[in-house]
Amino acid sequence: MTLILFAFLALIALAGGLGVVLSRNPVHSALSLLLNFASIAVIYFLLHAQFLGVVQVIVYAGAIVVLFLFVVMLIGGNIGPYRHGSRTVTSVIAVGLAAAFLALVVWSVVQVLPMSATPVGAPDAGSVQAVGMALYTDYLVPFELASLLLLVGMLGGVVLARRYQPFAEDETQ
Amino acid sequence: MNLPHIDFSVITPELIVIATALVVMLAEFVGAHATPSPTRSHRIALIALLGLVLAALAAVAGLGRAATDIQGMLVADDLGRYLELVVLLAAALGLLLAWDYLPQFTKMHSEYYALYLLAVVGMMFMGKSTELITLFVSLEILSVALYVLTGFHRGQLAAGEAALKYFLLGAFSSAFFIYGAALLYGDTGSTHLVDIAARASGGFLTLAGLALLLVGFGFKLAVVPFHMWTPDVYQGAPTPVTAFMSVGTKAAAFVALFRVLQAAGVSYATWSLVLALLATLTMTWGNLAALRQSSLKRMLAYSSIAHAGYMLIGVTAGMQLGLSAVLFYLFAYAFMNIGAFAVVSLLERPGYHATQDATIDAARGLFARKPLLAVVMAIFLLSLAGVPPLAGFFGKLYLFNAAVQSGWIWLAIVGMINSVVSAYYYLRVTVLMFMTEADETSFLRSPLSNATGLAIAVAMVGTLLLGIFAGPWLQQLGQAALAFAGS
Amino acid sequence: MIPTDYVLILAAVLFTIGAAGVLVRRNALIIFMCVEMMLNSVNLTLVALADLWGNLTGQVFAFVVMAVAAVEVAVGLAIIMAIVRHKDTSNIDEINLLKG
Amino acid sequence: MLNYSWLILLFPAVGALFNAFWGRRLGPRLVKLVANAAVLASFVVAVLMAISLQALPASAHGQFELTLWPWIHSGDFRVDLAMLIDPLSVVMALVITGVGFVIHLYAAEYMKLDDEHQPLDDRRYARFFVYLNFFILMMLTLVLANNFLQMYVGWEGVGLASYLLIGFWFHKPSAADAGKKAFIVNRVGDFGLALAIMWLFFLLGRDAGSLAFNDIFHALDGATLAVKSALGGVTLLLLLAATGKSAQIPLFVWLPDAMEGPTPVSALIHAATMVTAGVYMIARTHPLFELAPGTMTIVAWIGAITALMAASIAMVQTDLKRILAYSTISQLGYMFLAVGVGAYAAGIFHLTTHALYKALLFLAAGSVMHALHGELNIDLMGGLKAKMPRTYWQFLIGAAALAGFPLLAGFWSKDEILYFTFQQNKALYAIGLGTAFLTAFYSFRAVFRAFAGKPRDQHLYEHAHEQSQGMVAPLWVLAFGAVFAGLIGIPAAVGGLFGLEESHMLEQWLHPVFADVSLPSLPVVWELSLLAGSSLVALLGIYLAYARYVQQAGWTLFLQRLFTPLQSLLEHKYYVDELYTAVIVNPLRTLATFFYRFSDQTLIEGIVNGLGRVTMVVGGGVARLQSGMVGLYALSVLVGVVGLLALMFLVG
Repeated sequence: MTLILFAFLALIALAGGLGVVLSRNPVHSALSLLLNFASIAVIYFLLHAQFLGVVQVIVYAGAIVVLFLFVVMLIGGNIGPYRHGSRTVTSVIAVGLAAAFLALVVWSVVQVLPMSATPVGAPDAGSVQAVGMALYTDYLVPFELASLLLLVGMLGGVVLARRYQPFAEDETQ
Repeated sequence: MNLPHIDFSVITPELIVIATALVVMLAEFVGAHATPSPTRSHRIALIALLGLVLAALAAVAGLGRAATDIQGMLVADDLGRYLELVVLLAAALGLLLAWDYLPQFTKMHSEYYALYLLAVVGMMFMGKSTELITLFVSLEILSVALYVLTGFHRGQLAAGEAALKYFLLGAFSSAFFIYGAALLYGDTGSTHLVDIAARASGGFLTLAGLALLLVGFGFKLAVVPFHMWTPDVYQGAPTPVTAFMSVGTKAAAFVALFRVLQAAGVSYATWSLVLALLATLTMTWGNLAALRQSSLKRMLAYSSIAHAGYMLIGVTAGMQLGLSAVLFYLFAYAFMNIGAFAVVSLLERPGYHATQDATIDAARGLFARKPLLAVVMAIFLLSLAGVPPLAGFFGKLYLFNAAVQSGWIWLAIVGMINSVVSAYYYLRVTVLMFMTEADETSFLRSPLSNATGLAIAVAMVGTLLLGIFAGPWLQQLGQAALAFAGS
Repeated sequence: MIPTDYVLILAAVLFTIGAAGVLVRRNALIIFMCVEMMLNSVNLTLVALADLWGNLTGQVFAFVVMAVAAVEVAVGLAIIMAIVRHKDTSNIDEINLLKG
Repeated sequence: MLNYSWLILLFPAVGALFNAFWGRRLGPRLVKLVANAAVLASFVVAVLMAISLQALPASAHGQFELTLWPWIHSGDFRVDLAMLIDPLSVVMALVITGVGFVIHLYAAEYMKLDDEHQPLDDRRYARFFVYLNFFILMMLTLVLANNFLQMYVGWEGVGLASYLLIGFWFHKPSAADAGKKAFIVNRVGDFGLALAIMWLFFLLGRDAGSLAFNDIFHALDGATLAVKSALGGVTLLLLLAATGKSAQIPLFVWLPDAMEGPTPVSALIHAATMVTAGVYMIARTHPLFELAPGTMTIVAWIGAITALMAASIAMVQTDLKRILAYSTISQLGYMFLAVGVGAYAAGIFHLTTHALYKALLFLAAGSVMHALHGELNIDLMGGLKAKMPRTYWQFLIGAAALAGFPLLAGFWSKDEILYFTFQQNKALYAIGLGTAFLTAFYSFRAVFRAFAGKPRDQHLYEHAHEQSQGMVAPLWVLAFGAVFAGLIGIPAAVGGLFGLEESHMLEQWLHPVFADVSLPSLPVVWELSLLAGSSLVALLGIYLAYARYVQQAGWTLFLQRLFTPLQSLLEHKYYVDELYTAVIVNPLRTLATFFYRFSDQTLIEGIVNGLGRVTMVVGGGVARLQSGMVGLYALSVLVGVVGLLALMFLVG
């Protein structure tokens, strides 16, 4: 039963992923991304990571994709023409390389983990309490560092979003 | 629930810099009605500089003490303390360069210095991380801060373009980095380097994880073929930022790379060969491309790619000799490279809507105009070229020596051929400075400010002193390397 | 119970699609979306491995990656906006002032 | 006293730094005072070093090592900044500082005018002396080093100084090109030296953890057969380095072009001192060469063939400084021949005398050049003797010494080389003797063409004038040396005639250094016959030059009167002269042109330029890949990712 559900979700995730890459319209890309994120959120629940599933929905679907959509709408008209064929050769090489990459990674994964390795995780391993506990005890350092990172992001946003005012003496070439 | 015991003395220097960053950030609100002015900017810069000096003192005070750690995630050993010193040195020199450079193009002084200090913190944490999640977050702190600093010159299209390229490619390679970390986690069930060292299977999963981590490191270190962003970003970014990141990022990434590779010691035979090939490719590519550059910053960018290649020789050579050689080289590189960038920043024409690049021609006849400055620049360039008895020479000597001692003779020879090739483009600039007359293409920003002058003086004294005291200094670093290799 | 391999392979495929997207698309926004997708598929890998090993490290890692992704989006979109305001395009092929 | 030997390095260093920082403000008078005083002080130190060296106890083997500074300590490996003071290095130091001082004196006057005969501005005047003092410092570092690494530093340092000074008239494209050529060609040699040092370290230095000459040579005693056979390769690399610095086949091409530098530079660096560094290096490392007889043979043959080839080219040159440049190459060939046959002391002897007379010739040529406002073509000169009598005599003395005129300096040293060559290989001896003949011929050709006869360019002649005392006077010192320096090396056979024991003072002096080398000797009669033979050949060469050029140029009044009694005989000789022109000069000229064209213009130039061009093209291609497109950059990253993964899997 879970396997069938997983297969279904996997298909949606793949479709979303392909949609991001192949859509001509950036809005469609963003919506496909949403589809991809949402299906992965559900997979998290299947993998006993309830907390992450919720966060995934809130952060990715709720914040990130919305932000993307917002920017797409804002600058929508300014996106240059999508020229077909001008980079066919590069694209073919790129896809070839990507396939090679996939093969190598999958091979290494499959070589080491025997097919159908069974997870040992407890059903409530990913509860809010368990993850919160881990974050505040064993993983306090990266958690605190992440707060520092958010500070950097905030400062960066302020710097980049503020309207640029050249100085008066700018005219002196 | 018991909160973990945390030994804050492990991260004293970092805490000092973080506190300074917060103070600098809040300085924005003190007297907010006052218009931004150079004086105000200098005051902020002074606070930041004091913070860096204090942090350096804290790092020095810790030297020689036994290694302590926080939950096995951050470690304070001598290797980490020397790394902090390199990063703080580079940061202080870069800050002195920004002193008068910054007010030329922006009013957001406290934001600049706060981001700058946070990038410093990221680098310091990165070099002290012994756990992959911590390592990754530190890496991101410095990366994101540097993306913004690169694009800080808002009026200039080149800066924006550089920031965009740096950001897109940086995020792209970060994805590979965490994928690698995830695979290593899959292999061992832990993200602690100690556990990875103990449990790594040495099989394909280990190798794949290591390879993908190397991609992330390779990107930060500007290793060919992950280097393509480097010339564009170094050229587009404000020169003080370029000077700082060319040294600081490399230092942090190299030390972190050593820590990761020590954990992956099982497969030394594999990764050392891979690194040797990368080193060869990187040195050669960087030096060849540098030959044809007309922009000084771009030339130094390609030269920094080549130097990353030289340092990779040290990484290939392994934990003890190689590590001390790389540490030595990082110090030498901090002095000579930032020194060179400092002089370059004086050759840039002010201008806000084009790339305000210093071309090689700007250096024409510098000797006739400012003999002392030309001599100093020549010292930096000759040191970069590896001419004895300057710091760069000993740096290369130790690197090649380490390679030879550990059996990588061909690699040392490749390195030597490369330094011969590189002499050409460094000398080309030197010749232009000394042997041509100034003409309309030459330029010099004047007057030379005290801060820039101080930075240049410190860099020059360092370049000379490291040459003279090469032996004793290397022994110091060697002890740190020995302690690390033995741990 | 979902076999871990299946999840890992799905994640690898998604990662590869994202990587290929970065290479073939020219709109900076879409490239960025592809990068986000790559990060997300790594998260999927991490969560699956956490399940496999029965510890929380993977989940914590994934949580941190989400924070990183959020920060990258904030800064990245700001950078893209700054360029678009300047240049009126987000086609990265037209953003090549710096080269050589 | 020897503990204070470091002063010899300190003085030029201080001089260079002082003039570098305050030269502009001091003005030319003080600049030249500082520079000259620095070199003079070094010379005094060198003399004191020579005196103190004799006072050393016998147990020291005439050697004194002075450690100045622990330089590189890396693990078990240590190199100190140290001086090796022994007879060989002291002789070199005396030549460098002694000849260097005279040339400094001359340059102080000469460099007041630039290459276009305009007053040289003070700043560049100061810069010139900064370079010159720097050169002295580096050259002393080279010869006084006690280890290979320090010698390498000096080796590179003199190369840098030479490069800067060749291009001193940088606004002339030819000067800039010449500087570049010298730099590139020398790089090939320097690379050989670097490789040789590394190899040596592995073979011999690793156990001792040292690159000091003494340690390396001590390690030779216990060396295995494999190590000893590898020395063949090491010595070949050292030889490559030596051919670069000393302008021997195949790396000689830069030296003639280097004449673009100011004349004092040509005299000091490209005749007297730097170019002899290769000879010095081989002499210094002779324990290695002694174990590689194959390389020794190659050294000797390279020396002999270079000597012959350069001498033949010198015969067809018309530029006075170029004649001297080829002559320098040729004389360096003799020195190589000497060290190649194991006669190290003879090589150093010739090095010393050559430094004196060739510096004299160059400086005299510089006086001529000044007098003629930069003109150096001997076809346009003639009759200068009347205008510049003192310069004429100086040049004549130099040329005679070069030609091997009996009893002058060059005669004794050249003859000693030929004496030892004769015992080793008759073919080499024949080449050496033939070259001696050519040498005599071309040196006097220059004398006659420039100073004798009627002026061929009246305009130039009108302007010519004797140079000021400041330039002329120092040359008498060198002229004295060119005449009498040979007396420090009178062969035992000749000394025996006058009842002198140990008449070869230089050989006695150098004995501690080359004690391990034994050379055969011939009966006194043989030795004296060889001496007579050399004298004859030299005189014959001078005479032929006279017959060819004085006669064909038409008689000057002076010579006409002098030679009136011989008129008919000379007229008779005219036919011989023609014959000589047809049989010897023309084929030789063809040969010389061939050598010149082939080696100078086609082969080496092609290789040097070709390599440079290929590198530049590849560099351009590499840079062009950097198209500014993010997509391409990301592609490059992915190529790296796949490459890394595949490589890891393949290797692992």
